[in-house]
Amino acid sequence: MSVEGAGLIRGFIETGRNLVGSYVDPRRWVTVQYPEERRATPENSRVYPFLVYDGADPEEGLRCVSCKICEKECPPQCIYIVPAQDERGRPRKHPAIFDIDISVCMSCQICVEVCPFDSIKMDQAYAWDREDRFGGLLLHKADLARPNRYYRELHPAEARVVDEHLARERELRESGVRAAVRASLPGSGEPGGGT
Amino acid sequence: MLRRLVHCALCWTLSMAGVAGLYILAGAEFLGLAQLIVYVGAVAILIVFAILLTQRRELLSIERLTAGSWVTGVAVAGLVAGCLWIGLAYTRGLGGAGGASGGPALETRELGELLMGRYVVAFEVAGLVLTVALIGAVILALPFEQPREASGRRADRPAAGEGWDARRQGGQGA
Amino acid sequence: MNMEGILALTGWGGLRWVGPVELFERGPVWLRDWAVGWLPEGAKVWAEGLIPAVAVLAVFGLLFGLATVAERKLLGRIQNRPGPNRVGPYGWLQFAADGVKMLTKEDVVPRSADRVLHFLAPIVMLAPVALSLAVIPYGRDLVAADPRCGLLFFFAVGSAAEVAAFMAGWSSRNKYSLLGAMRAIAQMISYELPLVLSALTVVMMAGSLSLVEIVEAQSGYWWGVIPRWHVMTPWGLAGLLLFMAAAAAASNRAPFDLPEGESEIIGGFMTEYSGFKYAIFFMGEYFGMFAVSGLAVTLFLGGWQAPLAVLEAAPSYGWFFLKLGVMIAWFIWVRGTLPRLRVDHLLNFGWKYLLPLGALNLLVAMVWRGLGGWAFPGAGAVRWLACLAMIGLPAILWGRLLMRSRGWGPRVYRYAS
Amino acid sequence: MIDRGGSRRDECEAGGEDAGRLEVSMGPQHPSTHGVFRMDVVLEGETVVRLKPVFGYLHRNHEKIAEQTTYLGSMPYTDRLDYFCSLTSNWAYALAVEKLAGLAVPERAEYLRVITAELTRLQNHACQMGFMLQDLGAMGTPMMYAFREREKILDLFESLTGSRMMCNYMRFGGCRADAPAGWIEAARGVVGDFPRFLDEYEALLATNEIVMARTQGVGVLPRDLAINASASGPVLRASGVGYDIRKTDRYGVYDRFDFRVPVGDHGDCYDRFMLRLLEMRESVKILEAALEQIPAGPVIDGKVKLRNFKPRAGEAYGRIEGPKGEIGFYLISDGSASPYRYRVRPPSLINLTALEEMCLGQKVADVVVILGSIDIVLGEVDR
Repeated sequence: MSVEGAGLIRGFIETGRNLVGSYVDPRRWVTVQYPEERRATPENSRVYPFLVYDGADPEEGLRCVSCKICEKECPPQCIYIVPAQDERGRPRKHPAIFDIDISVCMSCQICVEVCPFDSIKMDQAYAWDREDRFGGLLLHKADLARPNRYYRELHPAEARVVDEHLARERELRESGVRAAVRASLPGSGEPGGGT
Repeated sequence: MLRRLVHCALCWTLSMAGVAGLYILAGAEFLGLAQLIVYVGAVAILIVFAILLTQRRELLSIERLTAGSWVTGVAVAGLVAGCLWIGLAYTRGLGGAGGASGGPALETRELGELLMGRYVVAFEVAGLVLTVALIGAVILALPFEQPREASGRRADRPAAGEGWDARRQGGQGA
Repeated sequence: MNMEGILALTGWGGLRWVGPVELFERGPVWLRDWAVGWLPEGAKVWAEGLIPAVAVLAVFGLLFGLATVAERKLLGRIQNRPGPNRVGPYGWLQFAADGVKMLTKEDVVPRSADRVLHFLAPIVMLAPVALSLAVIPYGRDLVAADPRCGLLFFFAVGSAAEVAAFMAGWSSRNKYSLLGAMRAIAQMISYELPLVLSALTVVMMAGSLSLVEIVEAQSGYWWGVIPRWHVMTPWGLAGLLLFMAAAAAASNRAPFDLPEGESEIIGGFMTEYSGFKYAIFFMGEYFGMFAVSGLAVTLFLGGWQAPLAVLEAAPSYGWFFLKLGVMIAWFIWVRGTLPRLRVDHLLNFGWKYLLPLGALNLLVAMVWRGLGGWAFPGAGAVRWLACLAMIGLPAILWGRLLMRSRGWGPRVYRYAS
Repeated sequence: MIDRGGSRRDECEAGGEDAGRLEVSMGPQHPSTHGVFRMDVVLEGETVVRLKPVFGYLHRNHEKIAEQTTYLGSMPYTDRLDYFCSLTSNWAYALAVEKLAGLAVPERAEYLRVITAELTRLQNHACQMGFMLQDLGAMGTPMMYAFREREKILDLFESLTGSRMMCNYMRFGGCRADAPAGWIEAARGVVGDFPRFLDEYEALLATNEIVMARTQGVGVLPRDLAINASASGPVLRASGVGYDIRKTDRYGVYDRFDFRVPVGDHGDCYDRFMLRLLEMRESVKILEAALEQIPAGPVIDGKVKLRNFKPRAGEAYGRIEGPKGEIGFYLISDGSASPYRYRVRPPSLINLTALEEMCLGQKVADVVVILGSIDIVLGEVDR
């Protein structure tokens, strides 16, 4: 049988313990002082998509072949792609326009999962404050292009799998057995996901 | 002129505070402060509370001020002023009893002793009357039946056997 | 404080050597006398009133600023976060930034509001509270005004806060404001009684309404160690607890902050206030908290008296403000811990619990005085415990009865098979 | 809202204008409505005599969007139904599609689903209690404690799924990604620490006299009404019905864990509050067992296509015991890439239907507590 008022006193003890504990017990301390302190994002963390390019040229090295699968699968329809054309007006396997409206994007990663060419990946940069709320959040091809090196830094484990997979594919393509590659591709579009 | 009842009540409060100030200036510190507590702290609040609880709009503002009411007002004010003037003029020794210059008109202790000694019967009778009034007010304010929330809930709440659907159909049928 | 160091001006013209203890203790008074001395005769009487008033307002104005920061920091710590830490060293200048923000904010008045009352309400709220700070003795001879009925003065001017709450709530033309005003008035009236009743106990024992005399009645030590503060007696202890509960309600502090209960009625009577008017309300609220805390310190915690004879070297106002700080910290702690009461619980608590116990405490104080004649060995302890039992047991049993009669209590839960 | 007969309402409306009534619109900018939600409350003094919930401010056309988009494309939208418990919504939707398409889920994925769902339950219940105490006026302290623990669980979610709230983790036939290295150990640590938080919460609140006075006997939902209003989750169990889909459906691998279902007897806010506390203790037991038993293996059925996923024509209803109650998805497929009909059974909305019944006769201050005790998320109510 408890005495009336004991519950209140227990509460006071608990908050008092937290008051003192916040100085000594790091487990009670979960906030970080944001602009000075930044918590490292875990490898799986995702914010908005970016486009991977190989080599040094962010324009020519883009892996994107403008197949428009991501544009089609994107649930909020925030991707806009126009394929490039060569001088004779035939479509090239390269995007002329690749826009992502990140004010619409909901960071669901489905574009990454469905991309058969490993050309679109998730970025971890989250500070997207812009003065212009319309144009500033509409990212164009040049804003989106990131070197493969960047991808490897962000998602090392995933990138290793992707790089191996791409190397194998290139090997097979060079030896002319392209069809075999397609068959060996897993059903899941995303080769990553750790081990 | 003030047409809003609330403004009138607040002005009344202000004048009561002024009276308290007069008492204090006259050296009756205790009386002045008691006046402040009783009239500003309690009676004025009672009045404004009553106004808050009054829902009838027409009571809350005085719509028409006729010439007659002006005349009456001025007449009443003149009457009061005249009475005060006569009273003041024929009272001698207001300053002699104490006043701002002299010592306290009445020490708090003396006041207490008077109330508890010489005037104890009057004091207690007044207290009794007020208590009776208080109890009477409580009895008047008590609802005769169960409070609405209790009875209302019980009436509409389905009994153990009765269910949501039964009540719903009943409600629609009615 | 005098800049001459140890060689100090003691009053007008009198230069003499004084020790640091005396310098700090008497410094403020000398400073006042020195400043008054410059003035012509006619102005002296005004200056003697004005200088302390300005000093009190300045000190409490600063304290208000610091208390808002301290409150946020302490609440933050209770909630495992740092609280304000950006403006100034460790965030202690946050109040300045807040002040600038408040001052530069747009002053929004609802179109259908009663503009005059809406404007007057914050002033009516702040002025009496500031007045009530005048009668509290902050140190030896440090009191702005010492009327014979100091305590009565305190409660008398405090009653204007109810009018202010009504004015604010009614003039805003907002339903939440109206609800808040009704709550505020009901609450302030209900809690004035237990507040006065617990203070009355002290008045009865000290035999004076003057706060200076009440503090002086608490000087000295039992056996040279235990200060003769009222809180060291059973009735004083109970009185302090009752007083603090009622004071929290009277100053609208948690857990009795219903008049502005932001989760229920947005901001109560302050809903429609913004900018500087809001800041003044806020200030009035904090000043009210300081005033009742200062009164609690004066009535029960020995005012400016030092807790030990050896500590009397420290300036008396230092002790007062230390105790005031403890009181404020307590209020903040309560705010960080307890949920809010409901309006009917609040009234029940005031009328059915605090008021009877306050009356009982008056009786206990009388018994305490009556038992003062006991002279057998251990009489002190027996007297102490008897009186404590007289107030403590009814408090617990009555509380239990009130809780149980409504079926409130811990529950045991079953599990589905 | 459900029409519950005329008598009291007619009586209220017949009261006329000077019956001392005050009509207050609580919301949609009210601080305690947990989102954009409005209650038109009629007060007599401070007593509620009528209450009309008004919602739809956050309606985003979820169900119709889902009928336009692919099955997979709806998955991230389910995150945004109940943004506190995206993983359970994910699971319920995945379960519905798996039933529709006849897919099996690998065992490791089932365990991951149980683990994430129970972690979701922990953080949801903790925060719900914090919000409710906030509504009681507890100045944010319990809420901050809840958020402190929630942060740890959200960190786990982030390293597992990539996002803290909008997890988008479940896929048809499994889970999107396996747990990264060290995740299970980290989860074990968080779960191991959790009872400490529960003890703290219990000490702070469970026997607090003010909490008891404010919540006991307030907002009573009688057993019959709870059943007839189709309430579910803690709201139903607090009214004395020991119904838990984890026990009745035994979906996933819940039959492998030993846990109990706490039941309340009074159906008031305090019961709803305490049941969540007790449920969290049971969830900790489930989590400890699941983290112990989790087998190795794939986390997704590799044969399931991501693109051009077209289940055969038919209909299916998948439901799970979400933290707020039964969250279910009803799908009709016509064999195309998007569902012909897509319907969510949101526990928040259905528990909310009994709100007026719980609030009548209570004080206006109780309304926000009762609303808090139901535990709604407007994203799910309005969809």
